[in-house]
Amino acid sequence: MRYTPELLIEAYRTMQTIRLFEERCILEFERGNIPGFVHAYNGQEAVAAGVCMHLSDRDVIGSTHRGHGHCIAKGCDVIGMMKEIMGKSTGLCKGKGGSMHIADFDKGMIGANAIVGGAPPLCNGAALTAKTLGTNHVAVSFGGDGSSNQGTTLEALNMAVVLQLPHIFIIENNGYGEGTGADYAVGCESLAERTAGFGMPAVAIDGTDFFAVYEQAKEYIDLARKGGGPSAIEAETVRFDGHFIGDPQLYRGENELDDIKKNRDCIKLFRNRVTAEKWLEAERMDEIDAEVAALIERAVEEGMNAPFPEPADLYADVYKTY
Amino acid sequence: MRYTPELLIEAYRTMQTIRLFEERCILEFERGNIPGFVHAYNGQEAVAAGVCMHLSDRDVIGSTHRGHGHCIAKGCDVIGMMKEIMGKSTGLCKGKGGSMHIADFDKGMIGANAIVGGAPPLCNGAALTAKTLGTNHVAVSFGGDGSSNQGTTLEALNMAVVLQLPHIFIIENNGYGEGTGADYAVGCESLAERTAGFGMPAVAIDGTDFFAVYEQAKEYIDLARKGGGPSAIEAETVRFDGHFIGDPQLYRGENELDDIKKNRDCIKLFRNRVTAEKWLEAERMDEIDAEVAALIERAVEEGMNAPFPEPADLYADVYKTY
Amino acid sequence: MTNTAKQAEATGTSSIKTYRQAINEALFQEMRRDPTVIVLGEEVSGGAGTDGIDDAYGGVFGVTKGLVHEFSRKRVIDTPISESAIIGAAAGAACTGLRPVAELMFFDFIGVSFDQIFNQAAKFRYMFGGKPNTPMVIRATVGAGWRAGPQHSNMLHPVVAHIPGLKVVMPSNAYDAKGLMISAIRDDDPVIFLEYKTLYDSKCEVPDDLYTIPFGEASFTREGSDVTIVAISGMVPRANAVADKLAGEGISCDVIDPRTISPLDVESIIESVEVTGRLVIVDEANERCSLAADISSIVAEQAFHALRAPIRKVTAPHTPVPFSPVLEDLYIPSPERIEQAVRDVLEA
Amino acid sequence: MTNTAKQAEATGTSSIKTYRQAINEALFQEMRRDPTVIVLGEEVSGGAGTDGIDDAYGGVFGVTKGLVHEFSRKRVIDTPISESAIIGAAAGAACTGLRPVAELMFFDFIGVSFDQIFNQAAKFRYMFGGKPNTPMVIRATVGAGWRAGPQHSNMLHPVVAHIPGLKVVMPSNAYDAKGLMISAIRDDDPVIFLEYKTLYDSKCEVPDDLYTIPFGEASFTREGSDVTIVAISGMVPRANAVADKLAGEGISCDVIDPRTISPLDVESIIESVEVTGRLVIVDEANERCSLAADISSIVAEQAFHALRAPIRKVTAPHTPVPFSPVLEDLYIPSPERIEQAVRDVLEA
Ligand SMILES: Cc1ncc(C[n+]2csc(CCOP(=O)(O)OP(=O)(O)O)c2C)c(N)n1
Ligand SMILES: Cc1ncc(C[n+]2csc(CCOP(=O)(O)OP(=O)(O)O)c2C)c(N)n1
Ligand SMILES: [Mg+2]
Ligand SMILES: [Mg+2]
Repeated sequence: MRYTPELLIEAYRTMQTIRLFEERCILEFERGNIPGFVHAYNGQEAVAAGVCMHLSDRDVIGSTHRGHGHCIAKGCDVIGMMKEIMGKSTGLCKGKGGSMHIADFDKGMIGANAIVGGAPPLCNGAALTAKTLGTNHVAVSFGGDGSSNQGTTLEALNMAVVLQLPHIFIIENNGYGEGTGADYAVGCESLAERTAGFGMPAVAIDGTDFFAVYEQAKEYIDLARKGGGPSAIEAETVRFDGHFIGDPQLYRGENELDDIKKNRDCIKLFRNRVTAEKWLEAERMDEIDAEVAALIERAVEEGMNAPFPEPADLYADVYKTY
Repeated sequence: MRYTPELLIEAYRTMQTIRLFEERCILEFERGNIPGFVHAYNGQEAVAAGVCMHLSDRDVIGSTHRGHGHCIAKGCDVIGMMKEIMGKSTGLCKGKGGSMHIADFDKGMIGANAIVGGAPPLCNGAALTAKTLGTNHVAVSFGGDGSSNQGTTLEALNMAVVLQLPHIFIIENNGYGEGTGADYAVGCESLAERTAGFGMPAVAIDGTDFFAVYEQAKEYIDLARKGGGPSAIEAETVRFDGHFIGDPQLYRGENELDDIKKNRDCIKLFRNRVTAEKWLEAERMDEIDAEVAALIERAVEEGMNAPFPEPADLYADVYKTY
Repeated sequence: MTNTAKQAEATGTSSIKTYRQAINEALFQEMRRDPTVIVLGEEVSGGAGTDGIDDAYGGVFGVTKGLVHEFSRKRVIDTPISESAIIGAAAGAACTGLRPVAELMFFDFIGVSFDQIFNQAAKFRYMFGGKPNTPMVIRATVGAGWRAGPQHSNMLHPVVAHIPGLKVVMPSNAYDAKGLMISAIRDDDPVIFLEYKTLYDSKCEVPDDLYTIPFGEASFTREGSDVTIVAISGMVPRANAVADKLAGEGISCDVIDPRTISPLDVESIIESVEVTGRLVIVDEANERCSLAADISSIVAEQAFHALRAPIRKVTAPHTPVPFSPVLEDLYIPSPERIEQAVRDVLEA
Repeated sequence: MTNTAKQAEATGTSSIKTYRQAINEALFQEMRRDPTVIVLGEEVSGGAGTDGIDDAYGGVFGVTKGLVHEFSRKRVIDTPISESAIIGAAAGAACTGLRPVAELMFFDFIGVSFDQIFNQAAKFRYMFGGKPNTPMVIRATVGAGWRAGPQHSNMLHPVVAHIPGLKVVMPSNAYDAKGLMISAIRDDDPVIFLEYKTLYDSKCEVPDDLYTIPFGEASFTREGSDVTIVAISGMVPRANAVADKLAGEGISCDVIDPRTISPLDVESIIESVEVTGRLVIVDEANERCSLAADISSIVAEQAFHALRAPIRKVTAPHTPVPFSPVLEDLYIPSPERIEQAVRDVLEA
């Protein structure tokens, strides 16, 4: 496949935005500026970026508790996200949702989801809308290895096949569901094969390789747009942080984190490849780093300065009319 | 495999008891002697019989809304069953359960289940008891093709593999879930293969062939008793009656019922085989027919004469203590 | 507002229809009017993937009969037995541009789909900052009396009325059923539409045209000044029968059918109790943390000084629904129990 | 009965323990005593199938910490993320000879496991004619205040208290938590055991030995004669604080902690209201079809003539739980709102 510099820059910017956003969330969480319960996506950037680059605002994604990366890749405003995560009234969801419940319907992002396995049935619905209205839009659900064992996910797979829905299931296998190994919790040898057993094309790819993700996603998304129905990608990836920010990660092996950060950092791997292939210059990427850093800085600053909701907001938006 | 006459007689008696029990239920339902909502098992007798002959009272089965056959094969008293189905106080569940909720814990029958997909998670639990207590008992769940698409069933498959539970999943594929074809509702080509994808041995067999069921069930039950974990059998079978008694069956093809009754009647096939092989004499089977007919007659008679519950029974047995 | 008043709103012809037909007609007419309305669920047509005919069932209670012939399988979608996936598909379709009517068949099946109802669809608008509409209807049948046993006979509406973000509709007659279904389809929030099993064949005059009944407006099915009876769903005809009987003795009852229990027309109930000073609530749900308790507590708080006797609730006992007909009949609030409760509040 | 009275029952040593430690100790001691007790759920040990250590979590709130070391993975079973399968396994194990304690982590996850709870386990005894025991405990955390957002902060106990066949336990302090957990494990019916998130670090004196607290016996955490306050779970400390403050003004309150909401100690509440004539109910659940409504309606029916003012409920509003801390703090009944309600009933 031929990669234009524009595309590579966009990919790099997306991944780096996610990385710096998450690293900053970790910092601001530790500083007490972010309340609650946050699950960082750093390490998995190539998956969100490689998939979402094929999607327009009219295509829909559904996400997970670990949703910041999907939001950013789908085009959500990072400043609005940071405000949301800080519980501010000008956040993307007016501070009502927080980290685990970010959505931006204008961008086709129909929600992070704090219920493991929550999104796949919903994305069937979005795909059903596309099919019923005869658009060529698609839906993409993201879910982890852990979520693959949830009945809602498994039901959704079969339903997508039966109704031939344009829905691509992305299974991000980062090896863990909380502190439980995927090797333990997933009884079969291969999630891709188990999924293929439902009657849809499904493959496992290296999820730390942006190019592998990008190319496989393109194939399946194109297929869905053409009426070819659902498919699934198991992206083998790594999580750089704990299950949640603050997790002591006692389930990690010795040197595991050092090792994956050294050898399986999707952004490093991307930089290495594009510089080795001479597709992009390191300086150009450094420039982007600086731009992204400035954006994140601004997001935090605006986030900190943004107002909290008013008491009356507690009662707003339960219903349209009641 | 060598089949003793005793075994064959037991098999034949079980199948014929189910057959005549169901035919009589249909009649008594039409006569208004059975209230409610009854799903007959006739046509599928070889599955219940072929599986349950390997089980003792300490082994556990969990069943479905179409549970009469499993109950009979597991040794439940047919008179107690008929009373239950008629809503009588001396029924197996004191008239509280009815057709869709027959259980007999003394016989290891932990319940018919009116919720499609209800039993597989429960049978994992029974298998967990066996594993935890170190007995060599097994659990068997019965479910239909339709139930295989329910999230609870799918979750239970994975959990059984993860915990290596002695649980045999029997999928009775009778081609229909209510009036929907299994070809439509099951997205994949083969339920056995989809199930195998979860990481357990699974095969499809001809469920109208008692001998095929018996032999495959033996293999998997033995495996489970020896600590070999879960497995699954897709038994391809046929339903002779409607989804429920009274169903107009508009979803059937022309001549479909005639055809399956002529060519895929598991009891006929059994008789043909055992007489052709000269394993049993037709007269011996005719004798059994008469014995079974007398038993069913007695069940209906005693059922009709049995008392209904007393008003105070409404409040009994919600809790052990409250 | 009384039914008579409401009926005046609908113009044109009308005829006697069953509850089943009324809902069916509402679905037909709304699907004609709005191409984004779809119907999905198990057996909503029936016969998919078989050698028999389409529309083999048209819903297990026949409520969606015929739709597939006019609107095709594209808009009348039979599904696998996967209730979470059914409700999820409806919710996901609703927030992206369709108006799905999902059938859950028996409301007892919320057990295998509850997350998609209460944690997803119900919360979208609030947790996503007010942005999405989620115009979906979940249809299901409720109630005992059908000899369907413990797992197919529950009411369970208190469980969903408890949940912020859901609206809950419980029509007690064919007229209301049609108008409320049309309102439910047009509503931009998730609506739970509960059909009482043994009412399907009940009949009344129903306009042929489209008409809506607003949510949160109770109907006074009987008017009187001695006692207020609030009755829910299948209990309304029973309450009416009791009121008619007592009228013969000179005891006059307001019978109030809230029609929607979320929102609830508190005002009408309070107004009536301010006059009668006595309240009986009849609801087939189990008694603990129930709608009957809810209404009782609201009235006891807001009309405290008007109450001349303790409020009486006539509900199912704290037991599952038994199969045996003799027990099931005792389980459901009977006219005798309702009548006794009315006499009790009059004597207290 | 007061806590002092109850404490007298337990002999031997005691020490200050947190709510978390108290439950943990109950699990340890019961697992030692009875080899059929097992614990299962997600991360109850943690670290399964990893290169790290066993017991990496010991439950996400640390409540099951250490169990795996003493009882091994045979009896402390980490599971996949499959809540229906977890509850189903517990129910199936319970009716065949074990006493499982299943962890649902956040009670919000009943959405993906509700059928196995309400339609299966809860109904076994009744629908199977009284034969099976189903001695299982479902542990889960409830409540807001943890900034966990709309899908991890609900109470939802009214939903399960509504269901016949379930018992529902909601301890408000470490002492009760231990005794109630031991009773729950020994109970032959399914018990829902709800732990209030922000109480895990609260402490009090807890006996080191095994002791039980019977279900259906409320505890009077404060005694008084002007107003009765019934408070549930995490609301008990708040009600106590308000009672203590008002005591300084000469207003004396009975504060009643039902401890188990199904069964509910109606008698104690009625007795108190017969004296005070005034009732405030404090519960964090949403208001519609709630436990607060339930208690209100029972009291208004049974103690009608004793009531000198309308009963006041202090509950969460009819909204999901918002994430933003400023809104979440408004969502939970505050000491100020409780105090105001007490003053209101005194003035009415
Ligand atoms: C239904 C449900 N069960 C359990 C949880 C608690 N929980 C949150 S994230 C998580 C692990 C998810 O693992 P995976 O799907 O692999 O995603 P990852 O965290 O690795 O991104 C669990 C168990 C939940 N939020 N929802
Ligand atoms: C959770 C749930 N969904 C739907 C139903 C209604 N229902 C009862 S039986 C049935 C069909 C089941 O099909 P299958 O599993 O193939 O069993 P069969 O009837 O063929 O024996 C359906 C949809 C139910 N009882 N429970
Ligand atoms: Mg993971
Ligand atoms: Mg079938």
